[in-house]
Amino acid sequence: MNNSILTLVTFVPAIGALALMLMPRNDRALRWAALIISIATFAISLFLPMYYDYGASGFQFETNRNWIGQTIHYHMGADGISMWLVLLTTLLVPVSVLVSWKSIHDRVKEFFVLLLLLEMAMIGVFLALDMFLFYVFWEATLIPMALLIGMYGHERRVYAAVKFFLYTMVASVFMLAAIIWLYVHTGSFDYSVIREWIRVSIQNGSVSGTALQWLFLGFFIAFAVKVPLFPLHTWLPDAHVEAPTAGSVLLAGVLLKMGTYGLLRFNVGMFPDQAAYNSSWINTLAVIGIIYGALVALVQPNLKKLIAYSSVSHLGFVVLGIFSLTTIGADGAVYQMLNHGISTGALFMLAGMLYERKHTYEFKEFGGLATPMPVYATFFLLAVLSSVGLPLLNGFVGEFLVLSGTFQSAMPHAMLFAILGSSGVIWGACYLLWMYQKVFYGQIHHDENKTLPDIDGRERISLVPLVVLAVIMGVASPYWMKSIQPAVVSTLPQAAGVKAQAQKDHNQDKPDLVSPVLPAAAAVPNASATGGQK
Amino acid sequence: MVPLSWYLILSGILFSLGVLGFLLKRNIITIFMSIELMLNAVNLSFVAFANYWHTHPVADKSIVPLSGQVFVFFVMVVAAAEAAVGLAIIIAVFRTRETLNVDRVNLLKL
Amino acid sequence: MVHQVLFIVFGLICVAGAINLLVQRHPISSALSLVVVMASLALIYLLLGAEFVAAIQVIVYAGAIMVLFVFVIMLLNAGAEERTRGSRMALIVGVPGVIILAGTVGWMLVSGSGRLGGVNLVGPSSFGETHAIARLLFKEFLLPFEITSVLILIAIMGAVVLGKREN
Amino acid sequence: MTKNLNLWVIPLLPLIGAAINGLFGRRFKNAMVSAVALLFTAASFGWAAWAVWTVWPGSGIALPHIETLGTWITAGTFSAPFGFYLDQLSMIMVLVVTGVGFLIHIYSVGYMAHEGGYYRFFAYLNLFMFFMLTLVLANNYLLMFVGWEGVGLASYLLIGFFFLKDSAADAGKKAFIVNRIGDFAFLIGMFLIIRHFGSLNYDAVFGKIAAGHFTPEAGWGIFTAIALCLMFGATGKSAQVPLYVWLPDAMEGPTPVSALIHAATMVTAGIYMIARSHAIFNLAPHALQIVAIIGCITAIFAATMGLAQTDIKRVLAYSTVSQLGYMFLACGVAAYSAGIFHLMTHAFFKALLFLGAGSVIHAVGGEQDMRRMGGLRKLIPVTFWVVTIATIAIAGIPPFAGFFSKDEILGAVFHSPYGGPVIWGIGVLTAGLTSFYMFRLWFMTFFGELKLGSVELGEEAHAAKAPAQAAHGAASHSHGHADDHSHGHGGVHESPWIMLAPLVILAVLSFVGGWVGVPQFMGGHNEIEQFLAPVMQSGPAVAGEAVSDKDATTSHAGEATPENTKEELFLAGTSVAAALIGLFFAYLFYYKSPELPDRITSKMHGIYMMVLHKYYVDEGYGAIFVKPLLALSTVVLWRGVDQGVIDGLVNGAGTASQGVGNELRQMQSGNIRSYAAWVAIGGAAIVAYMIWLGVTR
Repeated sequence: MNNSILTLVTFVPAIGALALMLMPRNDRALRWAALIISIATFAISLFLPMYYDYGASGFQFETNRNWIGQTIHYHMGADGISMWLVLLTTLLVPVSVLVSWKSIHDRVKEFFVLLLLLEMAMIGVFLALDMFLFYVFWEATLIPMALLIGMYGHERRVYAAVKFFLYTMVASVFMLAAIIWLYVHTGSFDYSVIREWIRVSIQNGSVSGTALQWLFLGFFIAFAVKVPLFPLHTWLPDAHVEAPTAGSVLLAGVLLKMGTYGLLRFNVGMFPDQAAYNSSWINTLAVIGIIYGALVALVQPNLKKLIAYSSVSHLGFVVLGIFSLTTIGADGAVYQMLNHGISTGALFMLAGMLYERKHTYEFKEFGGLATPMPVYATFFLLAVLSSVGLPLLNGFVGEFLVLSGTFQSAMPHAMLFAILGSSGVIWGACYLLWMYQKVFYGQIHHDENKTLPDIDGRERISLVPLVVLAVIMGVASPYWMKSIQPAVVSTLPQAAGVKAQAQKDHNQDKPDLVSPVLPAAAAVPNASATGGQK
Repeated sequence: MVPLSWYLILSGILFSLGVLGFLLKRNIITIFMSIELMLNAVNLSFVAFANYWHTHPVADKSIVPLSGQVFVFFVMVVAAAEAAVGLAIIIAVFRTRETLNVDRVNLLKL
Repeated sequence: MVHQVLFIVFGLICVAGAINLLVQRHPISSALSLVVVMASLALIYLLLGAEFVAAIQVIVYAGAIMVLFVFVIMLLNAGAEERTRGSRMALIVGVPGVIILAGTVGWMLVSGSGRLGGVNLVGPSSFGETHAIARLLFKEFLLPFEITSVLILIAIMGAVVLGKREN
Repeated sequence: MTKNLNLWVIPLLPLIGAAINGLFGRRFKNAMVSAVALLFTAASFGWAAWAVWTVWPGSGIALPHIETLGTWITAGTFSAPFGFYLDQLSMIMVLVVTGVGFLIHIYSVGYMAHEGGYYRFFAYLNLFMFFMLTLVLANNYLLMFVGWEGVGLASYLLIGFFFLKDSAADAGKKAFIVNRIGDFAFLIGMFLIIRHFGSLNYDAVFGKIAAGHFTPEAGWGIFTAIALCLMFGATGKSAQVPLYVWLPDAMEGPTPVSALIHAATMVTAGIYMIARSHAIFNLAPHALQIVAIIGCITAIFAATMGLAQTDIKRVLAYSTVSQLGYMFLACGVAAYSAGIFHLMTHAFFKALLFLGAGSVIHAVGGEQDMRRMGGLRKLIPVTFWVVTIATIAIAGIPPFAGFFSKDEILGAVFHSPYGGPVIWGIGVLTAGLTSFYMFRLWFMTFFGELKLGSVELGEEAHAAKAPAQAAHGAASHSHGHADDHSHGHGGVHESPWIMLAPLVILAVLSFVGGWVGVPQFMGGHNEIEQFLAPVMQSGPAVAGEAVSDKDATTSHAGEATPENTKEELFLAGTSVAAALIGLFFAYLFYYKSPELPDRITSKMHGIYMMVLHKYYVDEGYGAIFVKPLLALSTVVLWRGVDQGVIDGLVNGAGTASQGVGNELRQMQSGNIRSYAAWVAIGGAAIVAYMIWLGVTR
């Protein structure tokens, strides 16, 4: 039953990177080779949605071989959530290769080798079902990304690269500890085995609640740094401002999603009771992230920092959706992950194109660019609107589902979080339109702005897929939901699934309005072992 | 009948003086001598205990009363070896640095 | 009673020698004061009935090692120590260190003396005869004995190598 | 037999028009661009008319007619379809939107002929039509929200059309953000609806309400919450008291935009939404009370501000806010059909007024300040007559449309428990003020001596007010102030027929429009009331006011009982009197003795300044919300928390470890005696530890 498609998707970029290393140092050939390899990977990854069996809800295309001894397996599998994230990765890589066509002119070979290695590691993270393998890929993403920032960034790149590396490394050490603790107790690294063991041991009370709580926190800290959740986010603006355009696109587009994917798959998937138990303070952090990210973005003098803080704000929505522990909320969260990858990826590419022309991101250098660069302005407007969450574009679907899921969630104070979260809609409009006006409207103050060349064919080719996808995902979201929905239901704690079902019956038959606004919140499971979900 | 503690006190005093010498003196040879003094102080307590175990036999068979004195013998051997090698080093140091003052022998100073 | 008087006398000589070792500025005089200490110790060993050890003490320590020291002092013609105001660090660290050391050991011994009980003067040849020591040395302590011989050998070679003047 | 009307075609046509103009417009000539725009809008109007005609009440097709195209969003238990909903209410709205929209398209062909970015303007206009039609035809709140935010976007693009001018860009951004605040409340309202009805479709929600499960008392908490959220959303869109600040600034956009968006269609979206969710509002009496109060306050508040404005478009903007206040008031007293009726008539004469003002501005070469206009009666006769009809209509003088719809509202207010004589009185006062400032505008523009027409003024207006000289896009033409090009310096002249034709049509509509709703006591039988009755009565009657609502309609539709008619006549009489008094004062102030207003304003200088500066609301909002927010986010959040606290900790950890390393380095000082000292200390420590062990064991 070992289906080799996933191994292919993961390791084609690695083989490509190897091939690139052997090629002579002719920049043009290297660029084309990198483009062809990444497009090939994208083509292969397109097989996944084609052959995906939309009925089944478990992991598909599974391949499970012994890797190190009997206990550590090379176990890969894809379900509704990870499949689309892999596709997002394989889409963004060729686009980032296109974007860094002219902007990278020295050490081109190393750049593209690192890019392809990064792609391999990212795909691996989403597909790995063996905790050890997952951790290997998780760390593997760090090195190329840190090098990309460190070698090809701008002035403070070393500081940013080291900060990025240390932040993630230190946090993921706790995750390693948790994985090892689990291995010691379960004897295996396999995700479903561990998940089953936890469920069983909760029932028969053989594992203490506090142990599970520590495990939950261990995983949580590693993913919270990556998301980035509010207090742990300061590495993001530095990393983004200093990273080259391609690095930024992948950092924002995919690396941040590894954090939220981890939260959904491991934190909520394996520790449902702890997720419910901790949901209130995590949601508070998420909501703070939304509002704090937006407010700080309002006053940034630097375009890329503004977009970076906007990512903090958007991912706050995703975490809010995940920890609302409702089917709608989690669906919205997964969908918002995909949207954010596209809209923020596009925004970073546009910022990169501006940097190629003006060699700066400071707002005071821009102003009135709509006149010399109308096509660029239109693309920028579409990206901004998708990010602001205008209906009929992808941002709205994700945000709406997250907020309505949180609104109906049984978690404590869920309604308050939803209302504060939806205020993010206002802040989003403020800082993005503020930025749009500063960059595009008004008089042209700097003379060289008058003669700025509009975006050429190559840049348009790299932008069109993202913009078209944004519109399609905004209008035809059921196609994606069809596969995300079963995966989310199987990941979420059964109780939430059941509650969502109950919520539906509750509405269908006799919507007794007298029931208190907050249906009896899932009894917050006390820390003791037996405090399982009702 | 002299209480054993007197001997131990004497040995303690000698040992402390040895340490003081070791810390205060600037001439390497004198430092070396104070080390010898410390070793002698230890020998004293060995012999004192040897005698003590002889007169107050200890239940635990593994302690042979006379072993104290044998240890003294071994301490002396070590002291002799150490003295020989130490003095050779001092000579070598003197040959290269022309001084015996320990503060000047500070090649390791950063 | 005699034992106590003798012990105190030789103890005082011993301590005086040690102090003299510290006080003297010239190494040769401190070497000689060390010889005095070793002799008085030998006598105390006799008090404790360890004739063989006393003899060895005099022969090996006083005879051999101290001679070596004096020889080296003469060889190196070491002058008197200069009064370098030197590292006050040693003073700051050394003096309190020693005080603490002596204090703890002293307090320990004094407080423990009750339980220890005394040791009394042992008559001649009833205890520390040489044959008993020899038997002990060559039966239980045979292995350490052989090791020490190897140690001595290495020490000799070391000394020769270090002492050799490259020509 | 439900005929499939493919309602989705109506909004789709303008979208296709917008796409064509947007993508390929740069290469088209102006004529081609306008042809595409007009064709698609006309086709949409035609299709809408055909659909309305086939579904007209007598045609046997059951209303509301619902067509779903497919599911748009589905997740867990919630799903929202692409559904279209046609009933009497949306029939009126769709006709008004497409009809007035089409006329304004024709008008803009002439008006925008010399502007740069011609294709961009028509692309945005068509885009606006698409979103407005989606809003009106949607069959669920989510699709309506699509239209809701879409029109917000279109108004942002159109207000900021002259983006070279910072004031226009700011106005556009302000409009979008203030609308977004309203949308925030609408969003919360939708979540509440999902939470309690499981779906957002009208038929599902109203079906459950109509199924009578809810008694007003039982669920009043929830319904008031939903109603208040929806109401707050509507205030954002229809520029009511708290969130009206964006409408006056929206005059920065071209005049046809003001006519279409800020008079006829977009601002009425809020009223449409409240009328559409009348079932919810009826169950939330407190919410209705608040709606009425807000409507009334806005009406009087905006009317007073309209008095002092000198810019012709600003006066009309405040008059729009005031008239919207009337409609809100109508909805507040559960007389939704009266509100919709006023909405329709207002769409006609306000669009006419804006377009008339546009043609006046067009004629005098970009001049917007009324003080500089005067005596244009003979120079632009057609515009003059058309604006006169509109002014009389809005003032509410009988035969014209304005009187019937406004009187309908005032009548309903007088009878309703939520209205009552006090609010009715304020309503009449506002009617008086309305007629006063409208005729003030009328006299200042068309009567008095001819200040304009001389070339120098054109120059002066040109130089003084024309900051934006920068070449604009492809058009090499230099740019006049605001939106208008300085037409040839040949002095004042009438606008071309392509602009006047729509004006005439609108004038006819403004005149005829009112006859649709002539109340009983005046002999008519209020067709519009009956037309909308099935929609308005479908939900539960208004709590505790069931009777009066019934009798309000019955008295209208039913027999004209003597005392009933006398009372109604009295009401109508007072409102007409108020209008005439306003006319007289305007005549007195601005025609007979123009110096009178200056004397009065100099006496009441304080109040005048207050009113002139719009009660300093904008500056107030800025000071209360915007500046502190920016200061907070700069000083506290960004510098303080982000860089100070968090980065401080992170970098602090780095420097701390360096410091410790540095200290430890001292130990290896190379001085033998310090090593000896450390050895001694170590020894002492071990001895002490052993002693401690010994002692404690």
